[in-house]
Amino acid sequence: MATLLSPPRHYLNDGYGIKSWLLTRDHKRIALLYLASVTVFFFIGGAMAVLIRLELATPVGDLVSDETYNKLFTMHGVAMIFFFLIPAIPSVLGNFLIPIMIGAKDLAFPRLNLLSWYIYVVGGLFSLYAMIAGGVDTGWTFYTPFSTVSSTTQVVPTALGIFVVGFSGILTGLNFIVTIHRMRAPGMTWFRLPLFVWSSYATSLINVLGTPVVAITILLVAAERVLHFGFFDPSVGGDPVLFQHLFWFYSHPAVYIMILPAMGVISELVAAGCRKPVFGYTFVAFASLAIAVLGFLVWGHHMFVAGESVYSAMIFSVLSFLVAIPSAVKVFNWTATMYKGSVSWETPMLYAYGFIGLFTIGGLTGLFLAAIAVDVHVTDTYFIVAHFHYIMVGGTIMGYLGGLHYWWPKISGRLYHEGLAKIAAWIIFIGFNLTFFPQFVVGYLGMPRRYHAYPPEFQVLNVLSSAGASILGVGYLLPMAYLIWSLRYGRIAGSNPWGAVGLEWTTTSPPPTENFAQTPVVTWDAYEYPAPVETHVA
Amino acid sequence: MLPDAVEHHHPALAHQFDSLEQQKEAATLGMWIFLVTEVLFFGGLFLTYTTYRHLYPDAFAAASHELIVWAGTINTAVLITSSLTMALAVHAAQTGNRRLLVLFLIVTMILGTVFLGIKAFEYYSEWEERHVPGLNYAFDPRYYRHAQIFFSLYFLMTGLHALHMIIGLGIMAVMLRWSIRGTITPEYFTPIEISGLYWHFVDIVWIFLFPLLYLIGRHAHV
Amino acid sequence: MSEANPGGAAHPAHVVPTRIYYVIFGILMLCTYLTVQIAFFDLGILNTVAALTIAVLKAALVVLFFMHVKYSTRLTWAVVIGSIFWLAILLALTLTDYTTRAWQTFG
Amino acid sequence: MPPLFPERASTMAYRVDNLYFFLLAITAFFALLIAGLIVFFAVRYRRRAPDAVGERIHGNLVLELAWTGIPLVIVMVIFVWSTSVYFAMAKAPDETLNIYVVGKQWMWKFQHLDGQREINELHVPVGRDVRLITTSEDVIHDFFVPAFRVKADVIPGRYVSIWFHPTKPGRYHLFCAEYCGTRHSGMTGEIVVMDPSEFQAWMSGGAPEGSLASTGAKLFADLACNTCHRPDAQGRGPVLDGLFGRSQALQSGETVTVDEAYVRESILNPAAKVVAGFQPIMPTFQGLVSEEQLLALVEYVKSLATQPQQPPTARPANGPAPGENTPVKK
Repeated sequence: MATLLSPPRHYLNDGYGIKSWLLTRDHKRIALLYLASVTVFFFIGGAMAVLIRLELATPVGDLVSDETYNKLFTMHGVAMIFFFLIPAIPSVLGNFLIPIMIGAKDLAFPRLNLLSWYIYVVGGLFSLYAMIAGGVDTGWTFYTPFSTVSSTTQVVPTALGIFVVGFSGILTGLNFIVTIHRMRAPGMTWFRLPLFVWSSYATSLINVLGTPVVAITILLVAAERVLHFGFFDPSVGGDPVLFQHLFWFYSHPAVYIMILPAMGVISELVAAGCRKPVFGYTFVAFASLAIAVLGFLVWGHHMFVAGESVYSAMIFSVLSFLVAIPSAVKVFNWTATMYKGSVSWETPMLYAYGFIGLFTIGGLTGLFLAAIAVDVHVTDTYFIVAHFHYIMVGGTIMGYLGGLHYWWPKISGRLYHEGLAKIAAWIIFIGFNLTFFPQFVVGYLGMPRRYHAYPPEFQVLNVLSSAGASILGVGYLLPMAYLIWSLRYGRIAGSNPWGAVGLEWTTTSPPPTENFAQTPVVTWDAYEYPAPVETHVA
Repeated sequence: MLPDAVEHHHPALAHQFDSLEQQKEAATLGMWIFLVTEVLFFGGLFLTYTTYRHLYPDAFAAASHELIVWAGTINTAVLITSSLTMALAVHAAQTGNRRLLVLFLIVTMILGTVFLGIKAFEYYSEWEERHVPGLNYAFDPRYYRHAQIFFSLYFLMTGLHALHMIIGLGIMAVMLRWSIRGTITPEYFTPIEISGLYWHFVDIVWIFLFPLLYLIGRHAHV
Repeated sequence: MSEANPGGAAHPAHVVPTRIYYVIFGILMLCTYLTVQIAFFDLGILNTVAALTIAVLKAALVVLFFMHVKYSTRLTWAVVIGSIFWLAILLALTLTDYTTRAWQTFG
Repeated sequence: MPPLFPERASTMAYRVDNLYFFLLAITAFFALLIAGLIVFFAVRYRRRAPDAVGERIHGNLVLELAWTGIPLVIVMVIFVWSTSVYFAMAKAPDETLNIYVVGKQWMWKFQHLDGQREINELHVPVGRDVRLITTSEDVIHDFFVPAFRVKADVIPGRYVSIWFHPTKPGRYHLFCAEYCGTRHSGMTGEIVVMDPSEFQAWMSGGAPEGSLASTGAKLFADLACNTCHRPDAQGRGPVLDGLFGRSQALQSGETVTVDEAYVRESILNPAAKVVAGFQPIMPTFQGLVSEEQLLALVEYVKSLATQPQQPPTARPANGPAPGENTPVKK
């Protein structure tokens, strides 16, 4: 490294003080604002998860009252889904990387980007108020007529919180779509885009097309509680199943909003980990779009036992089977990429391999739920809880942590401690499997979801799961520790510590505010290893 | 268009864009995507309407019979005229005729206000006839409960539409100020075009609301 | 549009002659009158079909001419058609439940 | 050693479990295949030199088509198999022992046709098809018996029917599987499957106030339904005798089969589907009759269907219908 006369000017030291952060329009700083607020909600949701698992260690409900338990699992759901899983990868990694990956100076609408962070914070405050003022006990699904007629808890503030944070997702999605369409550097054609940009594009499509419907649905729930319109109230003639149609129209594509960005991160990690192009680039890219489109046709499989007509259930079942195919294609292509690659065992790549394995189990257990006959038995039991945690925790959070470790040198200019990171990755992997695999078994045995007390014969499996949860809890604390530690004491990272291909590795770490000295001209394909020499800017 | 040098530091060109052309297309695409979210936002309500009209056709026809059809018809005409004047405003901005632009913006805002006035009158008369669920709702006992769903939908859909109209008037006020101040020029008229897209969208929502809410009970022999 | 053409001859934003606006305005007013008149005849299911067809026609005119989609890029067309397609998904798949709920099962 | 697999106590349980094992096998196969390949490739092709680069392989069309086509075939096989099992589940056999179930916030109320009422416990005979007609008094509940592999949401304002054929006597868990409020986890019960002889003995213990249909008949008179619904067709309401199960032309021109749901809707919301030739003058009974009373009235109307045609006899305007209606199994 050349001796540095004055510290290099980059986006972190390009202005100090609260105002330079709270009024920034730099997509990289906004990404860090999101990183902080998203982590806060992750640990709120995580704390509730630990309480839930502690409660379930005994068949009798003796740690908390049933009222409190209902509020715990509801707020665990709301905090994790709406305030962590949906915004995390797009708003933190997407915000930071997409402009750099396509060679732009910033997103298309920087002010809109800052506005979407403030909207996220306002939504968060609404939900925090609801938690402090007594909590909400309707489950994150707000099924009517319980949420509109019967519940006496803070449903309206939470509903407003979700309504507001939905717009943060819409604005981020809108920003990404316009940026990817209109602001690619010269030479950056669609098929030279990194796969993370493809999956972020597909995620933004779902965000933009799905979130408005849940916004109006949540508004209807709040309106029904306040004005008693009677849309979902059977005594007035309303049909509670209509709420489920409106709710799941968004909430199933929402699970693809949560997993698609993680898939994008994994494509990057596998390509960099094996230093070779991703196998079947175009198939993986179009698989993202296929998931985004098919994801909107399948919501009925959440309602097979909810009084849906037999023929409608059949239609949703066959469509639900089709949506599994693009995910399978992605898994096969990742695995095929490793063939004859130069496979590294660095921490981000460990997270990627863990992701592929766990996502395969999560995805295949989805087939059990698309098959109506088996779904009738397993829906609303712990089999479902295990299925979606394998996708959300085994998939999205593994992808998020992998991405955070992989791009940490680029974000902070520092290298984290590799040994500690590997240990944390293994603890998380083991803790995760010990927590959620027993839940498949106890689920098929028939233990229902959201139960505060359960028959004694389920206790052994629940104790195993609670033990796993404590390991997983510890596992999640470690990365926060050594990543923050690395900010001060980590070794200085060069511009390309992993020797990877990608525009983000051609600029300095951390990058300057305008990302590149001059707008790069792209002449090489997506993952053309070995990295072209001239990109190795010292 | 402007020569290259002038374009690069045209006051309206944001730093992250390379040209006014790129900025215009980005802004237009951004507004269209926002309109997609609005289509689906109203879509949830149209689904609720469709489902309950399928389940309770007679109650919906009886309830729709109580709405003031001439008020709805005039409102439709008012909104279509405001769409015309909005389109002419965009045309005036493109051709640099600032006087005409300001005139058409004012006429559009007046028409929007007239629409809200007629709507307020309708709401008042429905309140008088005691058709407002939650406040003083009363109706023919045979369809009492199912008609309540119709009236709830009516107030929610037209209320949400009116709210979007009010936001539209706010946008038009800002556009009027920019037009008078001269920021709108034939090179930089994107804000006017985008506001026009939003206004036309609000008109299209009413084009569907009017027949679905007002016209289903007219011939009924109820 | 990958190559941003800084300052080059940007393709001229299409200026629609005002004559077209007035023609479209006339058709829209006519359609409004038509849909109101039809509503007063008892045509059974045809009433709804007629009302919706006229509304779709009016909306299409506004989108194509007033909102310049007719002269816009293919991307704008894709966005417009996309929104209609997604609205159709929401309505159609939900109605598959409500319309077939009364059917008796067999087998 | 805790149980790791649920009991199989109904005919459907075996068919569901076979499909479950098939899916389990597929999941195990692909999970082990992918995990194995990852570990093998990670070890076999591990990075040996710091700047070693992988071979430049872009893709292989044949492979892509293979792992799109094969999974497609597999999932379609699963779809056909599962839908056939589901159709068998959805269609209740014709001859069933009917029992009414009312879900209420945090308890299950059962109502046998012969008048017995049970709370959180249901006695059924082994070896017979049992059909439960369920509704809820407040929010959505869910009738879930893991041992029978049966689950269905119990929805307020609607009748949802569930059927099962118990094969093994014993006591089986009943759970509420749809979140319904504070004591959702307390809303459990037991299904007691007994030998037919024991079941008859238990049933003959009998209920003091007679069969459900007779309760319905009394209610029919108390609410003065018989002033309009008279067997001699002079009343202002349609004749109910022999009506249940038949398809009925409506004022709006459609026809509807008279089932439990239609009777219930016509009581709570008379103007919704008016019978052809009659005026919509019947007042609504919404809020005047409870769910149990509704069940009794529905059962009474059902019992009229099998009643031999009454000779028209003059009756005082609001006297009770003549004769005791003996419940006859549908």
